[in-house]
Amino acid sequence: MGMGKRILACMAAVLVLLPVHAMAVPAPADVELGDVANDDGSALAVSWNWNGTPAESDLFSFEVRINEQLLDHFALTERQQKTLTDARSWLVGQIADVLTQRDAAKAEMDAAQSALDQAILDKEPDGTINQKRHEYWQKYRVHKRLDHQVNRLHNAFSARTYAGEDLRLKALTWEFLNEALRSGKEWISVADPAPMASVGTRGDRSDLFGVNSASRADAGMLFYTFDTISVPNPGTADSSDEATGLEQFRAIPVRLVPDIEYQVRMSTFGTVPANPMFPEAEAGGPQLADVVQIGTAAPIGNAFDKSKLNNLIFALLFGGIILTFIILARRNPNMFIRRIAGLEAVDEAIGRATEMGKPVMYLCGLQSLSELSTLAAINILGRVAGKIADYESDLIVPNRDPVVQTVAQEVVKEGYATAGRPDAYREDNIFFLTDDQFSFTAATCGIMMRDKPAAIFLMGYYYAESLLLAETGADTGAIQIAGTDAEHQLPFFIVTCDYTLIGEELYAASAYLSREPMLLGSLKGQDIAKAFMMAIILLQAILFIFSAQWDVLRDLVTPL
Amino acid sequence: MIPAGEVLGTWIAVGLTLMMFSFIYKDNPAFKFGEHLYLGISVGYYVNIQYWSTIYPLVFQAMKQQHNYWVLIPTILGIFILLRIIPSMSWLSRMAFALYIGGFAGYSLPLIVHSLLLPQLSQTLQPYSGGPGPVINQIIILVAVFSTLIYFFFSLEHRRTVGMISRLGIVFIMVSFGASFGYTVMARISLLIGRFQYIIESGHIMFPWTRS
Amino acid sequence: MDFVTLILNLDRKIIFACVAVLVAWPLIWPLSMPVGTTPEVRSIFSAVDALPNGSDIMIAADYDPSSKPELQPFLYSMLAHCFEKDHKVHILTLWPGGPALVQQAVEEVSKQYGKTNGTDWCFLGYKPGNAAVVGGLTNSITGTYPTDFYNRPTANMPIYQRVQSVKDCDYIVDIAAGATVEVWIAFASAPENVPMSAACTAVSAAGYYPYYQAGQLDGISGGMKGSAEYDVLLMDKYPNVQGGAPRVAGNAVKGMDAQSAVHLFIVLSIILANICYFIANKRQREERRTA
Amino acid sequence: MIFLKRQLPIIIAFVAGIMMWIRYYIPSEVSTNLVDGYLEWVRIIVGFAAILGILSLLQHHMLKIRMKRPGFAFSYVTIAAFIMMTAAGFLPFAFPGFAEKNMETGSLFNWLYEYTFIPMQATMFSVLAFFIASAAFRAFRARSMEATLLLVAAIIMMVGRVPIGDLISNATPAFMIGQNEYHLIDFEEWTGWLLNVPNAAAKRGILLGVYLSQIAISIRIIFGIERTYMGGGD
Repeated sequence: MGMGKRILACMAAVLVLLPVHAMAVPAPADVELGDVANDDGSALAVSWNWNGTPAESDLFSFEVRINEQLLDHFALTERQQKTLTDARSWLVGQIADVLTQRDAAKAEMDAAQSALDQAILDKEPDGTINQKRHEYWQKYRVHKRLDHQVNRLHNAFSARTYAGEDLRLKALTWEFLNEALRSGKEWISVADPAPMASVGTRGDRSDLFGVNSASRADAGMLFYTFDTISVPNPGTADSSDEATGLEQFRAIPVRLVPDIEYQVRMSTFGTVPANPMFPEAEAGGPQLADVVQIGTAAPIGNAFDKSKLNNLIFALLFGGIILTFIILARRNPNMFIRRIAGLEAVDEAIGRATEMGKPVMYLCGLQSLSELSTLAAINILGRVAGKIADYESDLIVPNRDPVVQTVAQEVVKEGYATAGRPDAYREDNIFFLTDDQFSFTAATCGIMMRDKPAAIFLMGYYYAESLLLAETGADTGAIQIAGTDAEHQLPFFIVTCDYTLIGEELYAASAYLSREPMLLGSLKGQDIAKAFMMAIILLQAILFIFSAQWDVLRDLVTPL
Repeated sequence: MIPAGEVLGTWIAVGLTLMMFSFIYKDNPAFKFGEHLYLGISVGYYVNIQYWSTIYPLVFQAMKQQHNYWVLIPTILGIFILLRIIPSMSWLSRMAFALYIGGFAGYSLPLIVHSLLLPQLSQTLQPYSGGPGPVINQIIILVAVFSTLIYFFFSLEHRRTVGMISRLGIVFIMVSFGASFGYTVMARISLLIGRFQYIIESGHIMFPWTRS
Repeated sequence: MDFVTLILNLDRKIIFACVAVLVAWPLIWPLSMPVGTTPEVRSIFSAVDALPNGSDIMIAADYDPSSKPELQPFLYSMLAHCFEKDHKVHILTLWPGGPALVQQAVEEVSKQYGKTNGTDWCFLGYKPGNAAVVGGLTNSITGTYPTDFYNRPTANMPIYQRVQSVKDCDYIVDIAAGATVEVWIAFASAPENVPMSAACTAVSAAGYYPYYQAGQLDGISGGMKGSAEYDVLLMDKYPNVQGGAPRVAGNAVKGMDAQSAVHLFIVLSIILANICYFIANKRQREERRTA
Repeated sequence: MIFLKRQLPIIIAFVAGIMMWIRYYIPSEVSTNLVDGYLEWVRIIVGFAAILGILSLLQHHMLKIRMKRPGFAFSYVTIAAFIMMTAAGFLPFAFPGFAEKNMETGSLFNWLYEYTFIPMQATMFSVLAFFIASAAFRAFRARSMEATLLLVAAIIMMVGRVPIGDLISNATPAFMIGQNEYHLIDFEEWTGWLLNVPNAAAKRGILLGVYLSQIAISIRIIFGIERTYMGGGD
């Protein structure tokens, strides 16, 4: 025991040392952006924030305030000022446009609705009412889409928003930026982790604002973005009107190293002749025009990453369900599992084999006993053995693993005993062939050709040899029943066997027969989670019938 | 001029290839010899790879060059794992496996939810857009995912409506297995083509005088 | 013996001989059928091509010789494409059987393009533990691979002065013979928002379509056909690849004739054998009825 | 001792699992370093675990020789090949006739890899192409609705994804609908739809189930319900 205690102490030390070790290694952390404070304590452009959802009027005062602060605080060149002002007015114009459109759409929608109401009141023919209803839904959708667009645009305004306390960065995508460039507007834009020369030529990704780790040596040349985002390739992107309205903006989480000071910059795009700062940039095309340093900021780590809330809820809920059902299954192992059609096919096959007076062959797969699929095969073997004992036929079980062979012998013996025919059990029929994959296959195929079993069961995990086994079995004219979770082999089994237990069905059959609390509880727990997913899909379908745009469900399950 | 080692090697390689091909005639000693030779070579190869790419750089070099002695703890745990082949000491390996498998279960759990489960679910709920064709496809996807889930749902008997939906599910599953099947056939044939290409190209190395 | 029984009891050796002839014939006397490209592969190509010159690409070559004919040509084309675009290539493997294959490919192609090891590319080698390696790379590449395949410290390499982790890479390409595509999606691409594509064996290609459909993969290249398509796309856009890198342009495209021939043979034999099977069944039933 | 053998591993798995799980939600430097350090350790442990698999295989062949099980003579081949390959990699000098030592290009190890490992491993699975062709004649039967659907989809895939499919499609009559030209048979279109719509959706349904069972297994491991990793014995 002295030795044991010492080892115990070592083990305990390991557990303690792991976190200590972790703390000892200085490495850049990967953290959600917390509160951003400025070096001089002033409210700079980075700390634009407000609480709650702002009213639309806030939108404009908010935007103006930012830029005024910016202009006040930094000695911007005239050009930079102009760029910023232009960009701002462009954005403001965009929003104003969309707002006008949306209000018009709202008016149209309301008109359509009252027309519909009137039609119903006037008891007009069904055809007319239906047409009015259709018109109303169309207007409703247009309005809804524009409403979304307003929200998205509004989010694009801010580098970060507080939605409650949840912090997110909104970024602009390629299409939007390109449109801006094409329309000749100068545009507040996009930082890029690549060297300056390539900024702006990058095809498929762009962020609104960038930060640069101030601690990096060549901070001037490296412009490090908050994050990079992937946008659908312009060549393949969905260019329908709804997509351009809604999918232009994408929320991405900000990942910064806490307690490290970052330079925060704003870069502007424009058609410039030549820029002394970036001589590599070619004249004429849309190029990076200016980079404005607007301050420094150091993020503070949060205690909990709120963007991962839906993840936590799902993991906790599902974990809890699984554990609960395992406990319940321990108390009551007779939980309901539906009939597994494959198991009935098993009984039928054995019956037919007996009629023909030929043996039955059973394989437990090629993996070791520790694998779930092998265990499932063993459980089903127990059932098969019981049935065979009833019918008085022979059961041949060639094995690849001596351990599996021993367990198979026990299971079959028990099956025969339970059926009241212990005398019919023959140990020699459950034998070890060879551990070698292809030699095992060749030998098993040999037995199939020689003994011509009437039924062949291929349960458990198989590799490439599945095809050889199933082909030979089909050639002998046997009834074949397979069950495997080897996804690549399943198609081969389906076309060569009379019945196939597909993937999870094998586990379910095993749980059904063995009533093992762990298997049963997990199966039921997973069923609950599946029911949850199916409910969401069903709900989405119902919502689709009633209104085409409904993102709530999707937002609920979208990882942030 | 082709080096002698290459000529000899190519002869051996082609010989071994034919030896493995002899299995299509039947299981024979030549194939068994080849299979066992392969097993020995591969085991020797893997031992080398594991040593030179893991233990040598991460343990020995880390201690010698970076003076990082923390690596001793996982090394001891690793040695515990090797003790599994000695039955009386095999229980020690449980500590290492517990740390590795237990920790990893915790590490991967939220990431599976974040990176696989939720995106796949949320993509099924995509907004419907892009004209009649894509919308119909969207609806088919929704129906197919739903009915496949029903097929693998074990808490309801497959009767009446549920039975019909699960029949629909099996239709989609079969089409997808068909796609896999077609692709699997393609893969096996590609491998055969690769071997034939090798044999055909080796001709000039095996018989150097045939090179023009 | 009539035709139906003949087909159903055809000697295996005849079928084997047919397959051997159908594979060998087009390899020796090529038919040079044009290889068409699919959107899945085109989008990998355009994604890599659209990146500005000098981007950082992480290539994971997770396969071993058993899928060499399917995936090795893709690695050659991908490397050629990256070097053609002056991309920086970070290449590694999660499969123990892979390093020597990657070494062959990367040394050969980089030599043809005159690229420097440690500056333009780095072969990090093999480390066991799939997800433990990929997870580590999201924190630090040089921490996970203190030395490269040639046992030189990575921390001093010029290529790693700019790039710290997978997050700093612009693109991930997984050339996979097994389930590592899911590992790369789950532990690197999705949590760190790095776009990625996969080239996999044909066996697993169909299984990755949910990820392609969901936008988690930009593109999928399945098996030798995918590699051939990439070859074709590459040679169309960069004709000098053909002359400069003989092993790049290649083997996959040449194999497509044989592939077509054998596929046609198998399809026809499935159809023929099934028709015979049903005729034989019908006859049997009739015999039983008359008896 | 029972505590050490049975409870302690479960406690370790629980503590490590919970720690790694919770840290995901906590964005702090400690949490990042924790996972970084843990992964570093795991990479070393996994290296040893890989060697364990190799050793147990060798042990198995030794046992086969000692017990003189059928075919034990071939196990000598395995052991000899293993010793040769291992020595080639570990020799501290270049093998006579070879330019380099260890695993460098031009070493004995590399030569063995190139001319024995690659051809044998690559051939192993290519043999199956022959058996697929023979199974096409003998076993692939449309014996049920399921198998019929599967075979039809497979045939479309097999023809449609190789160049001959394009040739066939282009040979069929074309007609115009609106601005677009359609072929009567268009394999590229068909296979693309097959893969992207029904295939992707059904695979997604299956995958969702697979993720759930992965999560369930993780939960079972963390809470000490699943203990297969502990191996046999008490």
